[in-house]
Amino acid sequence: MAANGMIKIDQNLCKACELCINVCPDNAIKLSSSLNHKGYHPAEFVSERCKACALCAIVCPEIAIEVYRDR
Amino acid sequence: MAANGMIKIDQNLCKACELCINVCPDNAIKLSSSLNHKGYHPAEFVSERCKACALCAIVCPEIAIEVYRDR
Amino acid sequence: MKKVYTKPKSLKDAPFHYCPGCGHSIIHRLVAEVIDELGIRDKVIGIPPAGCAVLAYNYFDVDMCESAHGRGCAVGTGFKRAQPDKIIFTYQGDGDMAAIGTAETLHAANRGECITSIFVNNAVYGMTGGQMAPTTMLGQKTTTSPMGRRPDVEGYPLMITDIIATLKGAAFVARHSLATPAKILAAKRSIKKAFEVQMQGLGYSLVECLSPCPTNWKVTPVEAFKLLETRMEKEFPLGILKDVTKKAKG
Amino acid sequence: MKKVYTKPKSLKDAPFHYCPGCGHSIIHRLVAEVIDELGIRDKVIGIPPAGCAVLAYNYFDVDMCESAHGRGCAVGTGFKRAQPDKIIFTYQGDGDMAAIGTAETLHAANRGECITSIFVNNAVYGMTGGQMAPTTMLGQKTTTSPMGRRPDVEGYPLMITDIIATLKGAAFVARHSLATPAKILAAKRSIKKAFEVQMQGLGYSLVECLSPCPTNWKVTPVEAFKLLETRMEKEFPLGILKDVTKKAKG
Amino acid sequence: MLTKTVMSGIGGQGVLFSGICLAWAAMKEKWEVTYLPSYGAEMRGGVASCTIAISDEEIASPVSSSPDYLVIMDNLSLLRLQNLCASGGEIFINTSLVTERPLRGDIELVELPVTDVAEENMGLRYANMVMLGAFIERTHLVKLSTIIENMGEILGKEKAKFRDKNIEALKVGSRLISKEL
Amino acid sequence: MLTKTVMSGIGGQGVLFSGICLAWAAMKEKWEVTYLPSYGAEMRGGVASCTIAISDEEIASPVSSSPDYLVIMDNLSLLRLQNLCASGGEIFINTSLVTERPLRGDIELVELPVTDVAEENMGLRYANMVMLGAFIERTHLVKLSTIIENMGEILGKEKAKFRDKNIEALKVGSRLISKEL
Amino acid sequence: MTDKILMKGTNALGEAAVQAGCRCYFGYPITPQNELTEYMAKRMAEVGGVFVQGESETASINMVLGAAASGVRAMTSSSSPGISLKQEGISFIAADELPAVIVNIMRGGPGLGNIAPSQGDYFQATRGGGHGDYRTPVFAPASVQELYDITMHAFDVADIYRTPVIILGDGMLGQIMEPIVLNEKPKVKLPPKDYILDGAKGRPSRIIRSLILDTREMEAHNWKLKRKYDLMRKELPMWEEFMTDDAKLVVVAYGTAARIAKGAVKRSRKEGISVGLLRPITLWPFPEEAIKAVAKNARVFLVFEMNTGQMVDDVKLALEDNSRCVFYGRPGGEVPSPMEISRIIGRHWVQKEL
Amino acid sequence: MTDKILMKGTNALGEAAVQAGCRCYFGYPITPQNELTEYMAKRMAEVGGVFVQGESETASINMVLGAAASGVRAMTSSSSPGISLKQEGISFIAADELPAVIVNIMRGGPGLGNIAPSQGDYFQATRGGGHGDYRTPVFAPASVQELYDITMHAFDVADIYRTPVIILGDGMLGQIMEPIVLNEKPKVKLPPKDYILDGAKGRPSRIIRSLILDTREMEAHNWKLKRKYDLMRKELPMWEEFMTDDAKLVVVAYGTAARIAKGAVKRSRKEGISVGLLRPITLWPFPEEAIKAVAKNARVFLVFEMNTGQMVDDVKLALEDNSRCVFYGRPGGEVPSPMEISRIIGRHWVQKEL
Ligand SMILES: Cc1ncc(C[n+]2csc(CCOP(=O)(O)OP(=O)(O)O)c2C)c(N)n1
Ligand SMILES: Cc1ncc(C[n+]2csc(CCOP(=O)(O)OP(=O)(O)O)c2C)c(N)n1
Ligand code: SF4
Ligand code: SF4
Ligand code: SF4
Ligand code: SF4
Ligand code: SF4
Ligand code: SF4
Ligand SMILES: [Mg+2]
Ligand SMILES: [Mg+2]
Repeated sequence: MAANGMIKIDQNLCKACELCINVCPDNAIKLSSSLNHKGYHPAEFVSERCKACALCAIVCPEIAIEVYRDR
Repeated sequence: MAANGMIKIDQNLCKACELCINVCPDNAIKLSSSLNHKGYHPAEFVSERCKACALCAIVCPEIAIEVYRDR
Repeated sequence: MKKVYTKPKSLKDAPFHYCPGCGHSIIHRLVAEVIDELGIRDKVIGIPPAGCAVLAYNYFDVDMCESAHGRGCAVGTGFKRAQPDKIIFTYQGDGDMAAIGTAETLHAANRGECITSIFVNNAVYGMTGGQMAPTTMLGQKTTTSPMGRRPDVEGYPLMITDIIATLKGAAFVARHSLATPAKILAAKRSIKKAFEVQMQGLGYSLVECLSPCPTNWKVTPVEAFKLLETRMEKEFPLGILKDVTKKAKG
Repeated sequence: MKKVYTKPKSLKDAPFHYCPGCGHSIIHRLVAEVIDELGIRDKVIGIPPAGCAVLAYNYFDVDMCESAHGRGCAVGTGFKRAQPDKIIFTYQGDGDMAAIGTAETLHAANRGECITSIFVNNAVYGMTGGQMAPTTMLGQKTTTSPMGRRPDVEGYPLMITDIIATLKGAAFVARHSLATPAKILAAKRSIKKAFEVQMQGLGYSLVECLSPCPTNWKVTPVEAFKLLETRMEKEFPLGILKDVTKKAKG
Repeated sequence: MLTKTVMSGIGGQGVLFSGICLAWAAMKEKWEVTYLPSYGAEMRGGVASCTIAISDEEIASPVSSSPDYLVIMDNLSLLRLQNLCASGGEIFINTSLVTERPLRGDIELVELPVTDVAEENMGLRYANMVMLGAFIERTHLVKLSTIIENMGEILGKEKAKFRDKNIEALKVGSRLISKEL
Repeated sequence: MLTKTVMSGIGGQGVLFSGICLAWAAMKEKWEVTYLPSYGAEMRGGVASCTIAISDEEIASPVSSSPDYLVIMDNLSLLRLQNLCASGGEIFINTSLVTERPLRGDIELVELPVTDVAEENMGLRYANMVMLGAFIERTHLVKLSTIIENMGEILGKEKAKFRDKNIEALKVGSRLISKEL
Repeated sequence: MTDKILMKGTNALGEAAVQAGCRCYFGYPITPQNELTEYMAKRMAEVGGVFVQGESETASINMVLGAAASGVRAMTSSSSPGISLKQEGISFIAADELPAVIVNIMRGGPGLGNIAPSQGDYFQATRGGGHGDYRTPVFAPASVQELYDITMHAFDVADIYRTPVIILGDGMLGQIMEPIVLNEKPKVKLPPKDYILDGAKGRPSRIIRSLILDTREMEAHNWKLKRKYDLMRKELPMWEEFMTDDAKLVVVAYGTAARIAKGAVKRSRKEGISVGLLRPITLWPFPEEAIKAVAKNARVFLVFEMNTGQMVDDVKLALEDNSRCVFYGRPGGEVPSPMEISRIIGRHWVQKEL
Repeated sequence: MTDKILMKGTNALGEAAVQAGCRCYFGYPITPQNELTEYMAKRMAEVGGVFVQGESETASINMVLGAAASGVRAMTSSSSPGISLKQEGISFIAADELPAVIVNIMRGGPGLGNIAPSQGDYFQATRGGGHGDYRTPVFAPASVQELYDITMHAFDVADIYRTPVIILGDGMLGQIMEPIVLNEKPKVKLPPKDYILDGAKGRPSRIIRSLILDTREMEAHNWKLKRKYDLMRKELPMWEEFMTDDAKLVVVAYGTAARIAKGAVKRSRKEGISVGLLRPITLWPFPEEAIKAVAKNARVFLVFEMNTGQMVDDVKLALEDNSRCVFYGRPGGEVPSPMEISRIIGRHWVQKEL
């Protein structure tokens, strides 16, 4: 039923605010353990369960997230 | 019934706005035919019918009117 | 015979410079009478505006400090904060209070400064010769709205008093008119109330008085007073817009 | 796979300088999306404030003219009167719009200037480091209200949006919050409406967005977004406060 | 030769317009001329006055500390200005309203009841034109005909309706002088 | 002798506080000292840095175009400041976050994984104090004991609770150097 | 038209602005310049221009900024206290390099002062009363005709140098009526307005801003402005000389004061005193070279201002010898007569043994 | 206390104000002086004083007027654009002859500029950026200690002369921390405040006003102010001289620029150049006599400012010989090093063949 989706996070734009993590209904995002060049642990996409709802992109203050859907 | 009153108009303060004349319920005031030193025909008290209601004094912008009552 | 109506003590013995039939001096008298009646002459500091009433300090026999155009409520704030036991009033025209002074007025009211503003609304800039005021009415011709105020170009009469009544810091807000002796006396009652509210530390108080400017309205004084009723009171409905003492009781 | 959410065209390709979790860049995106959707990029002139969004011209890919602190609506008036066919928006913080800019904002709205104001209310002066704003909430600690805002000393949060909604010149006035994705989308709908109302020449339009300032609220971004709902929306109720297009229909 | 005239009355008496008429005529007659109104904080009720300087060469100061002619329409103006007039100058006085008289002996008085005359003829508000007519008839600073010819232009479209009565008043004023002579 | 140190990191890393500690200690040891923070339009996320000048005579300029010591807590700081350091100067680098290295050969590098060390011991936020401890142990600009003695005063009442952990971090930092030596 | 018409200073200024193509006026009433605001209200409606009575002087100057950035010739006017309120805005317009004309019909000051003719705002106008390193050309006409002509010139100067320009008059110049000829606006080649914001159609988006956080960029901008000001110093100075050729004593005065001084010079000449007048028409840039040239023959410079001494600094800076410079001032609105000034001239003539 | 404490410039200023008895502060945030506003918020609450964050700079300065007229020591502070907005108010306070302390922690300008150290507001501060004939004493301290001491002095000066006083610093002076001694406020005999408005109790009512419609009265008031300013010119000048005794070249600089210049002088001395520093501490009144005295030996004056050249006018006015005056400027926030300035010193040393 739910669309199959994925997101791309521009890790160098991410400031690790965790807002995307907080809104994702599918827990598809978490903070990476590595640091980006701003010194943040950026968010990374970790799940196959993404339904491309775009909630993460809507809240992301850095426009770091692009959302893709298979149809 | 009505009190017996009178008013004193300081003719040199008067600017002939006619507001007192306009509000006096007893037509007790009219403009004088002579000019005061500002060049106005000042108001003058002309009637014995004044009941000291003070309406004229209340509207007079120049505080030119003093109201007296017999009791 | 007994003198029943004479000049209040808080006014000096100087003849007014206002035009024939101007409302300013009537309002001066009301304020002075209230000061007399409350017995606060030696605690009052008045702040006249830039406007026709700029020389009000020549008439009031209380301490008076001039304000730059529109800044009365800021100057008043300075006085009140420095001397909370004094009674401060600003006296301001519509241009002063509602155009250049918009921010100062609104924020003083919003801070709940315990000062009283006497707001003389004559729908025109009197002193500078009849330009449009924030309170100029639609269609009213002034030297800067020569075609009459148009809502789409010059905007609408600004109801600053109504706005202030919505602010929590405002304790007493009323609008009156000088159109008749009865209305003049009603205005005085509100002015008294406004000072009392200040003395009780309840917040900001403001009394707007619709007032004639025969000179710039280009009518006779008698006509001007009529226009107060037939025209201005229609645009600016009279009444007590806010009174926290009433609420407290109710 | 199809890209379903990406950067709007009316934004340049520059990374934002805002703090992590700041609402400004979200609002930038909403405005840019609206500009894209209305296809008006080449007619828009934006006016960023002095405030954290002072550099907004580095992000929006439309003509942008800086304004002195608080004067956005005056600058906007200049633009709109000179070029009535252009679409003007000001972007202003709470200090900018509701403190120093009170008079400019109110009078532009009252004149019914056909401009749109995006009003970012984060209840604090962000750029200057967390001082009290006109919209700071009672009890809220800031660097200039270190004991928390007290109504009797610092006054009340100023509901400038509600005031503007009472003005006849205002055509569309709404308050939104960024607290959740749904609310963000609702804010966007109102921003779009505000621009449309301007394009129809109906008057002044304003959209207030309750927006987090994690830095000066001294909480994490996630907490800040929660505070929007649990605290700010309580003080500043959301809703469409005025919409003349509705009235026309109704 | 530089001649300066100060006209003064209470606001509403129209002395400013009289001054403009005089200046306009001087211009038409190719004189150098300046017209300077006083402008006060007081709107009405206060004294309104203006200074007209007429000369055959560039005019330095448009103000006048000692005018050659003084035209006085009311008491207050007399009070304020009487000491100003140059020795040997003339003061035109509207005797209908001005009850006082200057004490100086070094000036000439021209006494004219212009308000009364105006009231009898065209109406109270034309006192200024009656005075101007008399003033010009006596001083010959410009020709009365120049003013009369230009009255329409001076008044402009909006006030054109006053043209005829203004002219009439000017003539009445000039006759006031002739009669006296 | 005048020695200038620039400390730089991203806002929140506490470099400003480190600088104040250093300046405070210098004052207590009767040096002339100035402390100058950089202050930017950006609140957080931007680079925060400060310059501490320590000298035995009056300090002219509190800014530094070529500091003797550079303390670098993050990549961006390195990027911006690497060219600044005086020839022969030293750059202290927080290797936990700084992935780049300066290209210059005329300076000494002191590489310390202070964020990691702090995280292991007192917690992430004490990285600044670990770095400061190491910095002082190596530069001997002031005595570590002076800072430790004054830590309470420097922190003030409100932040007194951080005193012990700060001191611990300083000591850990200093040991970082000793170990390396 | 070469026929003369009798025109009030304020109206002549307004009409010249209209003729110069000014199509946006924003202002707030203040005596003694209300007639200008009122004139613009009427005329802008007639020519299809924009007239807005701002809610304050502050708002008005910022409206001017918006209109100027739109590429429309824009003007505001006020008098001393109102001009003080515009200082922030003027600084912004200067920083943004936008053209605008700002009229100051000065009154007595400081504070509310009075509405009589006065020249107390010389420093404010010529030194940039606002913050930061900027200057504005300042024109000080002395007659209604000159006011008319200079106003048209001012709009060109504003456009050519992309700068706010100040027209500095006083209550007398504003209120006086004089016969003038409505000269045609001289045709001037103007640079294209390639900086204006009118929507990024078919071109990259543009920015107008004065915030320059990078100190080196900011410094470069400051020096760029400085170079522009230096160019203006070369190209803009205007002045009038009257009987300076053989003058041993030269009166320096501008605006209303200069008119009176001219009368005084004529009087003193009749008494055999070789005195002349140098009247700066631009106050900034100050006609320094003119002073220096005249100083070759003249020994003493009498600076006459209707204030307590401001332009006198500029004369001294040009002379480099303060002892050759004397000052006479009448602040507060008293307008001295030519006779009074010629008395002063005579006194210095004797005292300095000229 | 003679123990030194490390204190930030803004806080030292604030603390000095508190020690001087300032009990009313009105201000509006602006970088780089926010810490002062914030310090006053905290301290006023502690000492029972008044702190109000005004709705704008305009409101704040007018609140100061009210508090000053109440007889309370009052202060406001801001930075360049905000100071421009206060100009009308400052003019009023000067006209009313009320005491007040106004702090300007300058930033780069014009316009929004930047927040880096800059000295672009010299003219605005020293020439009265507001309208009308007035002046304000201007103090320009160069270290945190001096900032502390001068601030206390400023309140006394304000009361003694009944005048607004300006403390002029820049972002660096505001932000820098230095060890200072919290010196006690010197005891000064102050005139009674017999002008204040505190209710007409047992005395005739009083008026504070600046409107003086009568031109003769206005003129008298202007001359009264002028006499006061002349007195200040005699009594107030403060400056520091460093190695000027035998200097052939003297650097003139104030505030932050002077610190750097001092370093440069030390460097250049080591190279055998006989150079000194004259640092005006009061910018108005300008220490003219000091310049003149030093000019007896020194041949060349190098004016160094962090702007494009403003104080240089005052040096020239004192020297009366522009050729002896050279200028070096760094506007926009770039703070040059002592080495750079000593290079400039060296260059002029050679070029002028000293
Ligand atoms: C800063 C400043 N701007 C403008 C003025 C000129 N001015 C004086 S009074 C006034 C307006 C008067 O109108 P209002 O406030 O309605 O008072 P009224 O005279 O009608 O009683 C203006 C614009 C001024 N004195 N100062
Ligand atoms: C005239 C003037 N006063 C003050 C400032 C300093 N200043 C810049 S932004 C700002 C307020 C910022 O708060 P807000 O408008 O709420 O915007 P935010 O940063 O919170 O988005 C202030 C006071 C200025 N630039 N100009
Ligand atoms: S698109 Fe929806 S499901 Fe996918 S990562 Fe984002 S929030 Fe989670
Ligand atoms: S919302 Fe954006 S910036 Fe925040 S953590 Fe997610 S990707 Fe990063
Ligand atoms: S007191 Fe009453 S009755 Fe008497 S004159 Fe006045 S208005 Fe008339
Ligand atoms: S109301 Fe007063 S001023 Fe008016 S006519 Fe009557 S007495 Fe005279
Ligand atoms: S102009 Fe109007 S408000 Fe002013 S004094 Fe005259 S009548 Fe009164
Ligand atoms: S300070 Fe607040 S408003 Fe400003 S960028 Fe940071 S989070 Fe956003
Ligand atoms: Mg009014
Ligand atoms: Mg904010």
